[in-house]
Amino acid sequence: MALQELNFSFKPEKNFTSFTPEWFHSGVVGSGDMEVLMERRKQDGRVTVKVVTPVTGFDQVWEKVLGKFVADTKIGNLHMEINDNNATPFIVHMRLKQALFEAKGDVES
Amino acid sequence: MGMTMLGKGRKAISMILDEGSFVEGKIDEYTLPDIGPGAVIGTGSLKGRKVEVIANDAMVRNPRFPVVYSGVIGMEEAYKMATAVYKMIELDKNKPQEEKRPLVLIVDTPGNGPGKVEELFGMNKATGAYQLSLAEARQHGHPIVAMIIGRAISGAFLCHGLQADHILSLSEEFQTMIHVMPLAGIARITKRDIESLTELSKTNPVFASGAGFFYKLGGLEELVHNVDDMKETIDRHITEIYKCNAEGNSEKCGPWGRGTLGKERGGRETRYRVIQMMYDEFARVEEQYI
Amino acid sequence: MRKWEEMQERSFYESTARERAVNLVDKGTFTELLAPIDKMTSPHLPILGEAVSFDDGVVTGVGKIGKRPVFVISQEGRFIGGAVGEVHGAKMVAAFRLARQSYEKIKEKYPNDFESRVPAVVISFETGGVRLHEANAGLLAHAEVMEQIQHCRGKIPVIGLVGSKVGCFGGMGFVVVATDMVIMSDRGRIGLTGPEVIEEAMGKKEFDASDKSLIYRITGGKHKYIMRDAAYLVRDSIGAFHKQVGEALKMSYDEIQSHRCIGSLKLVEEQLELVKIAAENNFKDATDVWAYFGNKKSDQIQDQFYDEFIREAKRRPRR
Amino acid sequence: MEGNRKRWDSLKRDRMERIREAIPLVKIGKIVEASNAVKLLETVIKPYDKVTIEGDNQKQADFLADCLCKVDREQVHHLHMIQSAISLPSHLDVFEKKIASKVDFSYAGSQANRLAQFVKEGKIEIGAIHTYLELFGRYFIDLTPRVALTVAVSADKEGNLYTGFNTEDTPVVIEATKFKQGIVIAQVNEIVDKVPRVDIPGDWVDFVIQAPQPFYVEPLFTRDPANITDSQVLRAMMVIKGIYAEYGIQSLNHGVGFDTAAIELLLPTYGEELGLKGKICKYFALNPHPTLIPAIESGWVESIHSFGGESGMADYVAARSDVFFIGPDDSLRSNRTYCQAAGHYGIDLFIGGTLQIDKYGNSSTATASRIAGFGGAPNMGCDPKGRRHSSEAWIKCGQEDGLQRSLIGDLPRGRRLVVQLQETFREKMAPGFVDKLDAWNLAEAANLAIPPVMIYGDDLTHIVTEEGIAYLHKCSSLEERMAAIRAVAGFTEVGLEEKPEETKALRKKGIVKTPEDLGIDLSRANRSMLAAKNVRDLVEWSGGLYHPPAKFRSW
Repeated sequence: MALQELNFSFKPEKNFTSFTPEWFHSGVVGSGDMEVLMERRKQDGRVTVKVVTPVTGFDQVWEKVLGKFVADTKIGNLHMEINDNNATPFIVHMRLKQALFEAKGDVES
Repeated sequence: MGMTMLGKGRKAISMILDEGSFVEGKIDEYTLPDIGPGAVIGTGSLKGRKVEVIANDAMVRNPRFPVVYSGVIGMEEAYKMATAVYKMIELDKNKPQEEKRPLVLIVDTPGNGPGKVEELFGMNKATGAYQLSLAEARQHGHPIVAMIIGRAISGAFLCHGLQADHILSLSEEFQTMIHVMPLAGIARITKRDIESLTELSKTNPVFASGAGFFYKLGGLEELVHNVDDMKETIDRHITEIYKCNAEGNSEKCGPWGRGTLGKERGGRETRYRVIQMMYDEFARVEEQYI
Repeated sequence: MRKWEEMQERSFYESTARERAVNLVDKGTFTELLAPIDKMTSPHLPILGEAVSFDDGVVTGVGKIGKRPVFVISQEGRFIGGAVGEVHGAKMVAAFRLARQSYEKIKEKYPNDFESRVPAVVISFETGGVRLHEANAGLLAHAEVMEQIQHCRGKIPVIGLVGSKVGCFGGMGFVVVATDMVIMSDRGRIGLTGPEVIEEAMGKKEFDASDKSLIYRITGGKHKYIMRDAAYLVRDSIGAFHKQVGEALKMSYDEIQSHRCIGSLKLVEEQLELVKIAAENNFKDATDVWAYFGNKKSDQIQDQFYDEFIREAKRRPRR
Repeated sequence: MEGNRKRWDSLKRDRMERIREAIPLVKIGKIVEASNAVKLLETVIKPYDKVTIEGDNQKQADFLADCLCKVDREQVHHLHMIQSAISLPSHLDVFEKKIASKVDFSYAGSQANRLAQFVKEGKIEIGAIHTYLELFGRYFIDLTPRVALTVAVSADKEGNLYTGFNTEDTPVVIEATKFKQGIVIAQVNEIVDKVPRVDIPGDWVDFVIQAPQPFYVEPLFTRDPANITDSQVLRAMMVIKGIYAEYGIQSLNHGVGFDTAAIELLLPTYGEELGLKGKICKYFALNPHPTLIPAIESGWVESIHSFGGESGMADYVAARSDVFFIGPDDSLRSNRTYCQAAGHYGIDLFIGGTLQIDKYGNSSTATASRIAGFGGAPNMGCDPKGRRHSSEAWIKCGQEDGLQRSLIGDLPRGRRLVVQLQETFREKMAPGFVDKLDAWNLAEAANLAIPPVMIYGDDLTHIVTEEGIAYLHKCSSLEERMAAIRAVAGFTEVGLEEKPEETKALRKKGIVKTPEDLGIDLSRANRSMLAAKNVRDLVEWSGGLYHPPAKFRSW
């Protein structure tokens, strides 16, 4: 019942945009929620993700959710670490999008 | 076996102090208010050295506060304890450090008063006041030794014990209990079964209950394996604390000192790393702030 | 994160610990120490299968209010109820140590302008006390924090803020009242023993733990303000807390610490008089206590809105 | 020869006989002491009687329910209970004690698990699970009670009843019983010289008992805004923009839940921003939801008729007689029968949440271990085929209907909007979309004739999830509907079957709209959009007129 760690690596979309901030953090690990730490990383555009979660048996769902995020946002050269506490797939999707949006705003302002 | 000091705060006083030396309710000439019967406080001598003693009496009930019995520290008890400590500081105010009298805490308490009136009037203030008084006494150089003879549980242990320079405990065969919550409760909260928690606690003492685990974490300076050794051991620690203070090493004792002790015993290593990293990070931005 | 100006209007209660921390100090001055990028998660939670957080439920850092460096500790109630474990506790302790070290350095560096540059510690409490998953380390950390507060006495103002969802309970209930000044909103709560435990000790008839209204009367900001456990009661916005902290830091140290309720023999004696009152009167509810201190319409106090309450509340007289 | 003549008044004579036997128990007028209540029930109830007990959604004849459990089983047994709701433990205890054996009901709520257990153990026979209107209808057809155990706020000694704020089911229960020669017993909180208003005339009531405790009312419709999540805010934004604004929804019902509470709390913020005030949400068939206070105070709402009341809302409702239905005594007159009829025929939209939706769009709140019943949702969550009046929203929805022409040719006909709000995954990863409803398992376990379905797929017009809105009624085949459902089912087993090119085509046809299609900015979907963030804010909005129950008072 220990926490489990999942690692994923995604090829970016062809016309990807690189993640530019050195790092950006968003979210709170409340019940049903998660936090994400996004880091700039030069890795041929790849997006790598480490998920730490108490929930087991949803590896494929994670892969789909994260893959959709990468495809939708066309982001690249990004490493993310997620601490999850039973967030639903949609919450994960929304938090990631919100975080990326905020991260961009942070750079602009 | 079967030997226990549980509930025997008064007996412990007589075992630890020189025979017949204990005067209850008095700090020198000062008479403590006649409240908080669960707190036994007075002055006596330990191997000829004048000491102040604060102990729990688990055999009485507080007639004014019905949830206060069996060694529970209620509002009256805690404020009485704080008063005794402040009086001691005041009386020894002009003495040199090596003559500040030691304080011996004899610990056997299951908790603070869990009542409505206690919350209304601030049980937290009462025990908070006592903790501050102990921390202040240490600053003035009064050596404080806590001797756990029975229960040292959660918030009550925080106020009556954890501010001491050194903490000693009878070992577990005397049925001493040191914890925040018994393992069964932890099991409920963490949704784990007791067996697996027991197994886990062998390698990680951080949530388990018992004197042995606290020792590993640096939460105790020494375990005492024989009741007859209490007196000697306390006396030895008082001497050590005097020495530390004289050498200007008072930070080797007390809560901060036990943090260092934890690292030495391999129990709280992350604590040390966290503090170092915070220091380093601040050093990098210090210019902006000071 | 949203703009500082915008955040001043934001509900303190609704905000996250990080939002509070950043926006409690002057605009743009906050530096987080041991930030999420350090990834300092609890080493104990994983083996128990409990989720971890990069800040371990507490945001620590330094900012400025005026010329003073302000060390901020802001607890996050959403992460395991803001409970204190080994990392969380060590971060709190380190913040105090840094404040004390800074005090000495500033004293040396600015001998002529020392007063206005003295550092302060501001703690936004949102916690149930010890984290049971790492109970022993959490308990020991509590003792360390208490010791640090005593070390700050006479030098460094320590201000406690309570206006969050979880409130401040358990062992941190001791810590908050040991600060020099407590600032609350009426949504904040301070207590020691959890309602369920009190119900168990007293029986459901005497104390119904499911009665939220009763819990708030007894532990809430209004009661603490009347009792003077809280020095100030402010509106529920980050700006209101920020402003009150700013006001406090314009005061002399003596004036700040005149708001203490414990920490000296004199204060203990004052509190003992209250305990005597408690013993002599059979108070059944907070409303009885409010009436005792001269609040005629004590049954209406709970529903009063901020302005009316502040205007009309009769507080416990000081000695 | 009397013995050979066919009797046409046997019910009446039986009634007179039972009442005569009970006369020694009457203290004065129609008043019976609480201490004689059990005796009274033993006297007037006979084995195999149909007995109704209130048993409403909210207020409960709890004292009489307890008394019924205490009657002598030798004298009273095999009762057939007919009641709107099985809400109290005593409602099932009476079966455990073998006093009653059969039940017809509508809604089970907190007793749903135990009810399923009883059915499994053969302790209870279910006649049928009804909707409210069906059950009320059958009161007048073949389920007419012999004895009604009802509840009111106060009574005078002539038996005039004041049901007040929570009138709910009392009129229909008493009317059906009394006018078919049945016996009506009412428990009341107090006996007064003069009731504030006569809700039930005294000559429709046979016995009145002052209960030792005021009757229990559950605050079922209070949702603390503090518990509304960001994802609920997002769905509420989508509903307002993609449905309410799109169709100009003026008359509607909101099912109870945090999703609909979020919609109510977004009207004064997001709705205002979209310029929708006066254009949508003017007329409600709805209980006095506390979360509607900000919208009412901001001038959105013109009229609300209520099924029942809601704890703490009495003073507020009384002070807003322009909006609510208020008696001459200044208190709310609720009535479940009328409001259900209004909700069936008088409104353009029903919206609510559910537990599971299957791949065809059928939805159910049943699980294998719970018999939750239906309440009123199916009557509002369907297209009332008897409706003949038209409205803009109704016509538009009908025009968009992808199947209508194939059934009735080119004749214009409108359609009710039936909307289900669904989170693709709830807490603990419980999926909102499933291949097969748990209702099938329940039907098997509880020996029900058909799986209990709350809303059938063909009645459903829209599904709203975080992924988007599926405008199901626009589809012209079951295949297309299933594809639209898959498109919004997220990462559930149903959603994982989604084919991107299919979804793309559906988006092009306007059958599926994502938040992006609707022009909704995800980053704004958070709690700061709510007009009230907690119960305290609602009190403030109400100008201090709303008095929430203690368990909601977090200040």
